[in-house]
Amino acid sequence: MTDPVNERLDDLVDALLADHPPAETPEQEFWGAQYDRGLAWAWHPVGFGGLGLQRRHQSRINDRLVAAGASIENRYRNLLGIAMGAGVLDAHATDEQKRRWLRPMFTTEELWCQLFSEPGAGSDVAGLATRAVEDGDEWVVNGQKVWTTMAHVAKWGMLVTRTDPEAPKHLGMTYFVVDMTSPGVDVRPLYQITGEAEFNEVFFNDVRIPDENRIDAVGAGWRVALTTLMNERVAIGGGSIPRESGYIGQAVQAWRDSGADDPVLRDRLLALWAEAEAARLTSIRADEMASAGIPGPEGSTGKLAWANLNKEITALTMEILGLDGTLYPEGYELKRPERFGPHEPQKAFLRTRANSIEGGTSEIMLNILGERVLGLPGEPRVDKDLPWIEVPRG
Amino acid sequence: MTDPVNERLDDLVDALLADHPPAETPEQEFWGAQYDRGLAWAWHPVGFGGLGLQRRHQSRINDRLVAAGASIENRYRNLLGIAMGAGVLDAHATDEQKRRWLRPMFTTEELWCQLFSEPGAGSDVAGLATRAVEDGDEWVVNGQKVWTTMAHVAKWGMLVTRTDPEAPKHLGMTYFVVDMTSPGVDVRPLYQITGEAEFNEVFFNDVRIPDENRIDAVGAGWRVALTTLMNERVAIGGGSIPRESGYIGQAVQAWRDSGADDPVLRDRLLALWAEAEAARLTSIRADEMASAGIPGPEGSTGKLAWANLNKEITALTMEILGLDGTLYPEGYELKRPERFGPHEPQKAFLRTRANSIEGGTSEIMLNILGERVLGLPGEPRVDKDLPWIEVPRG
Amino acid sequence: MADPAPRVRFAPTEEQELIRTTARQFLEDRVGLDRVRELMMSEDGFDPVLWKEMAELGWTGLTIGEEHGGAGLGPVEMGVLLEEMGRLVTPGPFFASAVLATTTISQLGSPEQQGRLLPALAGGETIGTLAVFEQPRQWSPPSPATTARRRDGGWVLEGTKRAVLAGGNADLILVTAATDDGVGVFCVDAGADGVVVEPEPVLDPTRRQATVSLQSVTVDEGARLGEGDATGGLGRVLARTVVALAAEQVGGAQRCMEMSVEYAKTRHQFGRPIGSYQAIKHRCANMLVKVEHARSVARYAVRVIDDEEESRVAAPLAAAVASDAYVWVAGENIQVHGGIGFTWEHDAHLYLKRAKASSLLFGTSRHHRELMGQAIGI
Amino acid sequence: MADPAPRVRFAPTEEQELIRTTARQFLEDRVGLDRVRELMMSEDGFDPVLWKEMAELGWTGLTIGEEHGGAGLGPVEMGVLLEEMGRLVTPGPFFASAVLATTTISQLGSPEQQGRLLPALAGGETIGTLAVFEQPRQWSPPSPATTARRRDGGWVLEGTKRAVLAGGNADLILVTAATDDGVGVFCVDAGADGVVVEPEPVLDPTRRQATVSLQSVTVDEGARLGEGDATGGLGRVLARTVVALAAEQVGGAQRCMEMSVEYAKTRHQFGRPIGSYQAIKHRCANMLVKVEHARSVARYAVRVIDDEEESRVAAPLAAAVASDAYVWVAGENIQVHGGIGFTWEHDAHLYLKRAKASSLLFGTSRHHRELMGQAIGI
Repeated sequence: MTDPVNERLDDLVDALLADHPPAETPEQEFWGAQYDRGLAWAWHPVGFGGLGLQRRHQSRINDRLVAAGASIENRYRNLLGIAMGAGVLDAHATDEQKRRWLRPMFTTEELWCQLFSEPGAGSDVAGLATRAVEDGDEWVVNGQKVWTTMAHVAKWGMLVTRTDPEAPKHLGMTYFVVDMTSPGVDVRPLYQITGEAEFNEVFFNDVRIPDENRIDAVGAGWRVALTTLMNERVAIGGGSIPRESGYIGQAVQAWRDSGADDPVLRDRLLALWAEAEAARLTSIRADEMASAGIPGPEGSTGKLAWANLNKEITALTMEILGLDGTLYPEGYELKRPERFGPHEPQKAFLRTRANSIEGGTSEIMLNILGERVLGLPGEPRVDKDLPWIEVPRG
Repeated sequence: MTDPVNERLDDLVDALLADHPPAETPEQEFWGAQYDRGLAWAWHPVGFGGLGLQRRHQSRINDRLVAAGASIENRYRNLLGIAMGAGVLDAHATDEQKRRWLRPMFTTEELWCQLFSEPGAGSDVAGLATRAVEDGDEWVVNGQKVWTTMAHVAKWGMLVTRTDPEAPKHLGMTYFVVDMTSPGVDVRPLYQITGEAEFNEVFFNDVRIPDENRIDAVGAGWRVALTTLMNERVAIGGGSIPRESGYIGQAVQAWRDSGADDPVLRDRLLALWAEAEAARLTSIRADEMASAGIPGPEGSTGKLAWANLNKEITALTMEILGLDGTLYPEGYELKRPERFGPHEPQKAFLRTRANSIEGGTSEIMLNILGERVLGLPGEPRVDKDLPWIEVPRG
Repeated sequence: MADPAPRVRFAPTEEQELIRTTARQFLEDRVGLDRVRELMMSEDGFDPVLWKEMAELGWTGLTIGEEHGGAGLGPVEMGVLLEEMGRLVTPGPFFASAVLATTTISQLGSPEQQGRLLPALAGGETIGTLAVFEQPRQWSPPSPATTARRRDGGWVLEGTKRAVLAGGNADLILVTAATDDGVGVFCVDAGADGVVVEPEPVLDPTRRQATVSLQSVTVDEGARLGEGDATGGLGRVLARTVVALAAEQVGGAQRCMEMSVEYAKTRHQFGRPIGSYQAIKHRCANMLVKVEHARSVARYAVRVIDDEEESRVAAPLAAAVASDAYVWVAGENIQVHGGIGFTWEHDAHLYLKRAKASSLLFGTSRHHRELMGQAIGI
Repeated sequence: MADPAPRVRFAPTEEQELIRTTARQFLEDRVGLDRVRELMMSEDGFDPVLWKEMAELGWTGLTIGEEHGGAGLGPVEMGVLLEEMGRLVTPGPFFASAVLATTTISQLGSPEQQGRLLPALAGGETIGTLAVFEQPRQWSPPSPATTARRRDGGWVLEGTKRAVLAGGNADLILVTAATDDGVGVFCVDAGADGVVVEPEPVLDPTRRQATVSLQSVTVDEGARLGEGDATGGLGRVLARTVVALAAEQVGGAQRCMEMSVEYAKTRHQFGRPIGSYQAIKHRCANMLVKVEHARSVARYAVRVIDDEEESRVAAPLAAAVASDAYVWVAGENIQVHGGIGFTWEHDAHLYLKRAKASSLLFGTSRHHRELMGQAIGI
């Protein structure tokens, strides 16, 4: 069964590959050409890195590019930009803004970060307190953001601020793109319990942002932020990983290396192996159903399930290691990580404790499953209609 | 170290035993004499089965009575009366009421039951809907109660009713003692998933109660009911059971009988054995601290812990039994039980499912531990000050 | 790392969707939980009219080839049907006959035997079952204690079998027995001399079982299915059985979750629906995770069951995950319902009993994980 | 049914209460979590001034007889002190010296050896430790690979020991080794020729450990503690060790629960304190149950540790329950705190690391249950 869209796409990819042979073309140059031909985000409009097609067409493009030896590493190197920022710009930005930002984002010439969470606003992102005050054609920003990856290397930050403290909390927010090299932006590493700083704290001290960097209307910040968060959910989704890979693979390896023969530990390993395989098959099933246009509840359980599993699996690996689990071979010299895993088992044990916190705590995920998937009623809300300044905080 | 109170008590007990040798005295006669000498509830005032002492003195009396071969079986045979009803009468009844009810309660000539829960008011007992309407010197009661043990043999019922539906839910209630043999009281067995009916449903259809049977003021019903519930908590508390008794003993027995040698099941059995022993030691510690006058949080965890443990232990026993666990030797012929356990393992598995529901669900117990013991804040209450008739129900 | 797992297509075909909607409609109309209760309390738990209707719908012969009068469909379609049957804890000998007996004959019988035995199973005229267990905790029996000795060109069977599903309803009992050349599986007429069928009182009264004693039971030469040692074949039969059971377990677990969610939306305590409390809401959400995981492994397993290598992983995987999920969800369903969930009149207990009994009948999850571990080399 | 368990008195004596309040005051004033962090990041994790103060308070000699310069108190008092030390993840060699080394010498040493060795331990002039483990998962070593051969009226030790607590701080290392008459325990001077102490980077940097290699290390005849095979004695030493550790674990778990409860009362999300949500509230309540259970078994065990029969049950019981409780509570404490709990600057991780390392150092809960099972005949 031939599909004319697919045929045309294949031709375009072939032409790109022919004109810019991956083996001989510098990566950034290749990605620029890919953008210019609409093969970056196939569902974007023509002229903005797309061809006005569907998201699934991009999978086909990527598969063919990878098969031909081209790099799609930019998607990981600038993950927050390409997976989330682009979606926000596509949905909410002016054409001029898109023209300014999308191409260098895709080529990784300009890296992006996301500035949402604050010390006082974790699960309750809408409770944020970073203030932006209008001053002529500019806005002046003061406040603190946390848990920002990439902030120390990013050129641009997606920033949600509070512009009207008198409005109810979801209404008084405005969304900006901030130049991370502006005066007054102070990026500091945020060290984790592993001794590494994957994340940053970002302090804003009278940082000035031109109004042309505002995304969508004043007061529309929460709506724009939701677009980002929804794109984040898509980006975090399991994808297709091989059986017995990742942490469960590490646990099996530890089991074999240890020469252990304790049937009790073995049964616990097998139970986690089975649950991991069930979660993996659920991701595959969800992907298939979603791409067939019949998305079901199976698509929403992965984040929660993997958070639990990763924590349990790495804890079991420590038990398999026995006394070796009490060591910490790298030591706790505080530093930025050189790579994002795979971690040695002891560090993996510590690192995975955050899996049930980062990108939405497991409590929030359970609320979402209960309310949005199963249709259960929400909690009574005490903060919904109050002016933000009157909502209890701490 | 001699204690003059204890010495006096011992003398009184010796005299009772001498005057009414347990071996030759009919039980009810013995209990009557015990009541008359103030040795029934030592902390009650003189003339009402007590001597104005402390609760702990009763333990001493009971220990000595048991040692001398006297029966304290009345405490179990009329548990709801002697453990809970007496406390309510002691705290809230008139002297005339106490004189009428306490002695035959203690002798078991008149058995008691408790009529609190309703189909629409389980955890939220204060949401109850059984109406009592004043009519001259009487009250007319209509409604339905559930989960009443003993109702089919009881002479008296402790009944909480709603007398003012316009008042907030905790305020419009009144407490009565109802004659269970009155016209309009219909007691039906409530069959459980085991096929047995330990409990009853009780229907009230224009049942008339004389006002002299009202306990405390009109509208004071919730306060009186709380006294009952608090006495219930005390009554349910673990007490001192032998190591490896009850369900964990049954599991160990099943393990040995099965000749099983699976290390995986064994480790799970050992884990439950350890948790059961930890819970048992916690009860003992709690009893000791409480009787030393320094009660701590260890006294409040038993109900929750044992509910979980009983469910897990009996489930494991089923697994140990393997195919034998799929049998149900007694069959499901619906009937009232002849005895309250010990149950065969399959019935125990079913019966213990209710342990986390009866006498306060585990969710309520966790709320209580969180709020009353740890001091965490309550949920936002939507029903607290609303007139009862306006509170959403279902 | 293990070998790459095969990719399967999860999306149902139109035919499978049709089976599902037809089955749900029929079961709700004709069985329903009121009828389940009647059958559950009846003497033999069997409704001949219902059985006939199931046969007419083609269910009893769903996986039997068209040449033998069946519908010629496969394990995926049987999985769809069993999910629906599990939703209603459907009573009767369906699983025993259309899964256990049918699979055994299909896997082990010679073409001649299949031709002789399957049509009556397909048409529902014969109710079959398999009698394989003897000890309470031996689900992969090394060798039966039941024996078959040759005599006069036939066989004499001696022994006792336990947990024979629908033993009291069955016409044809397939009995495993030790012979002088390995394990054999023998067709025994339930009415034959020396066959004593004792129905047992069971935890799950919607699925009956019996103890079957064989006291010098004589069968003829052709009663032995296939040739030679059947140990390997029986392993395949049990793998297919637990995969079918997993589908049924998923259906039951799904229904329990739905019951909990429905109740949590309507039951109020302290002026709020109980589903607005996190204790209840999060429990329902965890039910969803377990049900979806169980569904994934069960649907995967029916799709790879013909891949001998992969089914050694997928079958016990499905059995372990679906068993544990169903038992957990059915138990929590009672807790969500509170007191009413503990009453005989509420339906929650039907599912708990089905769940618990199913988790023991063909091996505990611990047993399944053991098999899985052997298959994946752990 | 098992033998009736002995009844103990749980209520603390006045002296025990005094130890608790003194210890809490001292540790909060003089150690505190800021100082813990400094020591944790320091080269050797050891503060000689603090050590001297602990000695002056009588802690290093708490369980050493007065005749040897100690305070002559027992395991119950040591349990009280260790609960307090656990509350603040107190760093340093206290556990290694005042528990491990002291118990080993007290249990195995001759009166002469006790008189020679204990006073310096009691006074804190000597820091001791025990080197007993060699393999990562052998906590009840059948026989050490480390050997002690007789030579010239003394012994020559050869082998490598792992997870030697405070190995880098110790002056006196008690080493288990196989001899021609069973297992012996030998006093080795950390500075002796052939002793190579390699401090290891550890998960829990508040409790250091080292690998100790013995390369033809010579000790004299009197260096061997007691006489004959020490296997049984070492079992008693390890039982006392895990009971002491359980007390420390209870203290840490209690503090984690308190941290969670405090945070849950003050941290607001969606306009409410997070402790008003059942997800958080019920987790804190479950912490309470686990902490109280752990406290019960730990306090029971210190009270029956001299009853040889009962301590075979009570010691592994306490170890298994307290280990699991602490690891669980310390992990959930991070979850209650959310992102902040995952930062280096927050104290939650100090407890998680202590909890996890403690649950592995002297055997996993699985190992302890194994010992308990042998004692109760399951």
